Amino acid sequence: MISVYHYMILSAILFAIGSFGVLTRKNMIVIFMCIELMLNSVNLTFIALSRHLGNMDGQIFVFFVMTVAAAEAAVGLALIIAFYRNKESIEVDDFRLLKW
Amino acid sequence: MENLAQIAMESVNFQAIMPSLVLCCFGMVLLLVSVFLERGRTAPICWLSIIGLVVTGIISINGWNDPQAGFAGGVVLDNFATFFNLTCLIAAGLTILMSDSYLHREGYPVAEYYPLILFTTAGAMWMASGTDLMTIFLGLEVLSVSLYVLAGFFRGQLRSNEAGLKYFFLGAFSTGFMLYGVALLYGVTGTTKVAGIAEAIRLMPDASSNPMIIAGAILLSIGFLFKIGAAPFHMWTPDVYQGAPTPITAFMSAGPKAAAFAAFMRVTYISLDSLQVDMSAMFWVLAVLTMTIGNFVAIAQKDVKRMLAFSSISHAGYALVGMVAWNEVGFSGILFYMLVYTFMNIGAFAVLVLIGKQGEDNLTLDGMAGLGYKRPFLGVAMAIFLFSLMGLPPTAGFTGKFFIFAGALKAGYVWLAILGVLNSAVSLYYYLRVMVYMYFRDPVEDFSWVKMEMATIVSILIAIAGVLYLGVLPGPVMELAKLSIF
Amino acid sequence: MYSNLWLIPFFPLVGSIINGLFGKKIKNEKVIGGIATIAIFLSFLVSCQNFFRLLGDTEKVHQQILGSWMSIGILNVEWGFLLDPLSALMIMVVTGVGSLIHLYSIGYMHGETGFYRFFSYLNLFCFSMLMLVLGNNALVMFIGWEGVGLCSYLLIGYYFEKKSAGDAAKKAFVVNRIGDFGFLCGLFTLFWALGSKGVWTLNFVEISENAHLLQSGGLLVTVVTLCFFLGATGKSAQIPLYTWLPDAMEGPTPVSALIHAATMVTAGIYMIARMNILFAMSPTTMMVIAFVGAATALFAASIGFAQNDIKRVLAYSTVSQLGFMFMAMGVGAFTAGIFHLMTHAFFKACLFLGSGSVIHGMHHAYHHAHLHDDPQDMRNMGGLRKFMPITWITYLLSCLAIAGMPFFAGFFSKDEILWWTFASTRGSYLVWIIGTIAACMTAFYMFRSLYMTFHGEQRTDVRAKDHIPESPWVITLPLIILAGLATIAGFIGIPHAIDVAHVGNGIASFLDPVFGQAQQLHNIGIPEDLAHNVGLEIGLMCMSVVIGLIGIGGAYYMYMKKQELPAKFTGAFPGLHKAVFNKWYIDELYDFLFVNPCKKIGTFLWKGFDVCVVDGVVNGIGWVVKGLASGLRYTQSGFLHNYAMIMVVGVVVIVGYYIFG
Amino acid sequence: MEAMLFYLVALVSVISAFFVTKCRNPINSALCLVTTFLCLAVFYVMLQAPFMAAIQIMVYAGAIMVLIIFVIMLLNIGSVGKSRYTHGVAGAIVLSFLSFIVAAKFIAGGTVSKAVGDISAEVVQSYGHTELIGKAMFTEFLLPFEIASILLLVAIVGAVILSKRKV
Repeated sequence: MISVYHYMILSAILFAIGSFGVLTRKNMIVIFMCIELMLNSVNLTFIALSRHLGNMDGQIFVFFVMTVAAAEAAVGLALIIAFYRNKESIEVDDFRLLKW
Repeated sequence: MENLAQIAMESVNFQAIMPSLVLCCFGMVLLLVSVFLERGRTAPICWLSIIGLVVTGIISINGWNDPQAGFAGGVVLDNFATFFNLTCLIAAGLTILMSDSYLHREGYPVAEYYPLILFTTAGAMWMASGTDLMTIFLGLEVLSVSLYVLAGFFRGQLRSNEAGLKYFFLGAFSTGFMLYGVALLYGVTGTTKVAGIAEAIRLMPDASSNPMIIAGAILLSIGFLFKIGAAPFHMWTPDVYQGAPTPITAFMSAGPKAAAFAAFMRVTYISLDSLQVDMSAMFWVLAVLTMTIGNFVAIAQKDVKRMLAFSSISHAGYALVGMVAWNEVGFSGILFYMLVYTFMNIGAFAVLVLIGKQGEDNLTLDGMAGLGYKRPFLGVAMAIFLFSLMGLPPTAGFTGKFFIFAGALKAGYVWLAILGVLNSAVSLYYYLRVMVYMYFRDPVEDFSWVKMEMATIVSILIAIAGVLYLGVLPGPVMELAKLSIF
Repeated sequence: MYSNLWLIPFFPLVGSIINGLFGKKIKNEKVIGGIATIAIFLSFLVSCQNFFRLLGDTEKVHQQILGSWMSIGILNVEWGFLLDPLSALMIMVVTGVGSLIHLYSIGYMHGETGFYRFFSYLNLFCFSMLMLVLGNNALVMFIGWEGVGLCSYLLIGYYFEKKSAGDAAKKAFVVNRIGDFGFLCGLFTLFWALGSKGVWTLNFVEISENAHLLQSGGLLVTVVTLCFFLGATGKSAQIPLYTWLPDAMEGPTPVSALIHAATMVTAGIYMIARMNILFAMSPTTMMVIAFVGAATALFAASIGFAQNDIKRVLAYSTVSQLGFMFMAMGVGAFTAGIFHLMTHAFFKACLFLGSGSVIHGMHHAYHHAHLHDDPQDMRNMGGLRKFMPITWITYLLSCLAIAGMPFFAGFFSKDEILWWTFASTRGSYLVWIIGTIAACMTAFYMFRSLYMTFHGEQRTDVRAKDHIPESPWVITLPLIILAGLATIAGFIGIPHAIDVAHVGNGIASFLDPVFGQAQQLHNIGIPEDLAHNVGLEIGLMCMSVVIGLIGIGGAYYMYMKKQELPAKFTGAFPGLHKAVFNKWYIDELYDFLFVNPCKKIGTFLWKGFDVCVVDGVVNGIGWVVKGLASGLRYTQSGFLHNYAMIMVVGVVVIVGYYIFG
Repeated sequence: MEAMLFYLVALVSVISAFFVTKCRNPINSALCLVTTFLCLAVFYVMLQAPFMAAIQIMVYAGAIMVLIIFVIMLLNIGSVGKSRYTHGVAGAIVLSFLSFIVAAKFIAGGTVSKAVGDISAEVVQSYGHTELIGKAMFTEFLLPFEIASILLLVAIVGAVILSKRKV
């Protein structure tokens, strides 16, 4: 029988993979996708818990997480585009004006 | 369906969200108005947004001592929320006052700037008044998303792009951790209500042996710790503060930080009260780490804006001392300190706004040389803010710090207080260096480009008044801060 | 009754604000100087009124509360003033000497750029000092404590065009902050220590009343008092924090007289006296204070031997005299310490102002002759007696006072201190011996400076020789008054042994309400058998007079009779002379031990933290070798990844600690 | 049956998630991410949350991913760059693994609440998932819903400001 713990472990795996991507990839869009992956793994936890607990709060939370993800996608991609226009690059290692 | 509408209306209490509601309405109206204004004309929007803030402020003050709850326990407008609302409103007001001439100077007279600040403030208000993690989370996101935009506002400037992107990526990353924490707490307690979580944990027989609770609590805290810039989640602060437009830096260091503290305090003090021992120990370490890193690294800085960013990290550390104390004195100390910090830090940034050349290339220490003689008013104003940041009496920085440290002493954390004092002794070194450059160095520049913009001067004067008033006669405001604890 | 206390700090504050805001517009030096002087003189009048009223009052402790300052639940801090014999005496000294020095400055600072700035700072200093002295709780005192440090910083750096002045100012401020750190540590520890006994207070009167809650002689009270003592060493220039005071001589001379001789540097003594009940509870701290004071007195006096700059001689003399006062505090002779503080304020202010008068004259002469010699170097002086008779007389009287010649002010106060070090229950023969030697040295180097400056053959450049004028009345009048006080002020504290007319020891009975309780409770005082041993006391007194005479005689012999002797001495012991001349290399040692490592730590944390910790920990132990090899490649940050990684490390460490710990 | 389905889909989701971080070409990464999202949608159905599954596909796999792919195409950068990874990959692997260990520890060692709410599988069946969501959203969670609208407004305004070419 699949319990809520199975889902939680799966979501932990996805979370770790997502954070690995954020920590290593150079391409900003891929980093952003990895962040989306992390958010999704949390969503999975929420829905599994919501099912287990038998209340809707978790699912509503997921709904808002999706909204937030959409909003962040819009703003984040706009920032990436603005940067690309100035620097012709979308690699994170290319911005290092601000350091030390 | 009628039934449903009825149920929906039952829990609606507009009184409980009145300030943020008014602010959002103003924001949306301003967006509309800006469409009809010719391009580059921002002054009317600027003044309308000031009016909006004042109106909101009046409404907030009217709600003092009249706690309103609503939306099925999702939000409560108590004194605590009102105190923070007013702090954020002051921060936004001072920021907007110094912004208009700055935006024109830097070549970005974009009217949407002001509504975005209003929305940020509204987000801050939802954080301060949210009693459901969902409200707090969404408030945090409104605040963050607007700030990502504002930090990257000068889209043609690489520095601003970089600030926006760094803030965005790290902010979204920390959101992931925070959400994970919320999910865990939800799983353990079955609710996302602040009070409900507290109740569930209290009733749990084996709470201390359940690692999911402490993991959830810590992960949740990380979202807030990131926003207040506490080590080791402070790495974004210097870069973003340096790259963002100066008024936005000023705003970020005060308003959103205060809001993050508000939500953080509500969640820890109410929801996680049973975990006091563990959380307090964690805060102890983080507070010391934050103060120390902020202060020590600031010593090595040559750019004043960046130096103030590190100083803002160390001030977050001082405020965390109040969280460690975990008593009314410490918590009301944080309320008071955030207000104090708003005045002194925004004031210091307002001076930087005035002395910067176009493109902000004159914010190094050398650029400050001789300021005290060439521009005596700015010199004196900066000196007052720096004294306050150092924590010298009789400025507000001293009373604020004393308030917080007294809380720590009451809880018996003598060492923490002493480390705090030691840190503020260290901090003197870099604040003093700015003074040395201002007063003891011959001017390199003649500061002929400095235009004494009326609005910015007003915001500096307000900040000076605040710093001195809260330093000399802080009694009444301290009283309010004490009344604001839940 | 004492409701006008607030006026005392208020007048200088107003004066400071007026000059600070409008001084640039007023321009007229007489008006600016007049405002400042009148402001402080008015506070002197108010002080006098309160002082004499208190003298005739039976109730000796009065508080005036202006209003609440901070109220933080457990504690109410007030804007309040405390008038008791101790603070009454201090305000008299501060406003009295302050008024004279303000008057003097009008003449001395004539024609300087930023004249208004100077007077604004000077008034602000008086305000802070009066807050320090009058505050009824430790926080108001702390305002003054920080304020005087700040003003001293501003005034030392007054000639900021000179790099040395800026450096000296910074040094003074930093050292003072170390002292402030000690003060705050003591304050917080005391606050918590009393609070944990149920009394949350910072009010001095309440602290005194509740001090018995702490265990006498316990560790806690020792720590508290040692912290406060650290604060005092910073402010009052004791070993190890004395180096800033000689450098502070970069400031204008009136500043040296007021701040670095008469008032601010005595704040540490005052603070110990104010909390005497706590200090009395810890014999350990008292012993430390006595020995640090004695060591400083001796050490600074030895450096004073070799200085050729007239102001530096006086600076080291001040450090040495402050050492005497600490000695007094350490052996429980609180009254004698405060007494010496007062007499020292008179004669040392007079000496500094006299040296200022000389410098003023020399400067004038050099200016006239278009020379750029150092007007402060005593080797360029000599024989000035003829040109500046008033300055000479006053300087001579003050030298006699500091040397402890009979019936001058210094005689009474210094002898009282030495008597206590010898006879007190907390005294020690070693301290007494050191003190006596230091007294001898004091007489020597002070008279050395007198002879080198005013006597003998004139060594000034011939072109400037005949243009040295006596100073105008605004300069000489304060000199005369201070010299007069230095001569007669001692008679308010005639020791019992030679009190033939039975006037009684005025100052001791006046200050008794402040110190009596602590001395009684903790058995501090002169034991019965010694107290009545008049012969012994008179014998010691004669001995110290003889010792003073030996010092004077030595100076006379070396610098008047046989002028080649000092050169011979230098030739005989070149190493020793060089070490003394270079102030025993203390500054260099400090740079090596503290300043450079601090800079390194700053740089290390800045570059090292980002680089070493981020990449080092993250890349794992296996990569350390490679990481070191290509370290330079990683000496960069600003990388988003590093920031994210630090965050994840933080999360994993914190959560892991709680999950696995 | 259910267990088999779970492990199968879980395997697919983990592998495709891994390839998100692995693929050289961002387009491929994006497609892998869509696969992961679809797997999650399957889980949502298994967890009796069909409405969430639907919007997972529509909002995530649909809107957001289309936006991302659109931007990738707009910037037209394909698989440029010498290497996909920045420095410190080994550290990141260790760190991610450690964070998973920590997470596994508190998941396995912890217990979730046993409180059973009133939304059982039968209730979902009889009322319909959408209605339940709608009810909750417009009664209890009305305020967050309104805040979300402001959030979207901010995001739109922000995106417009940031990507305009001229002031």
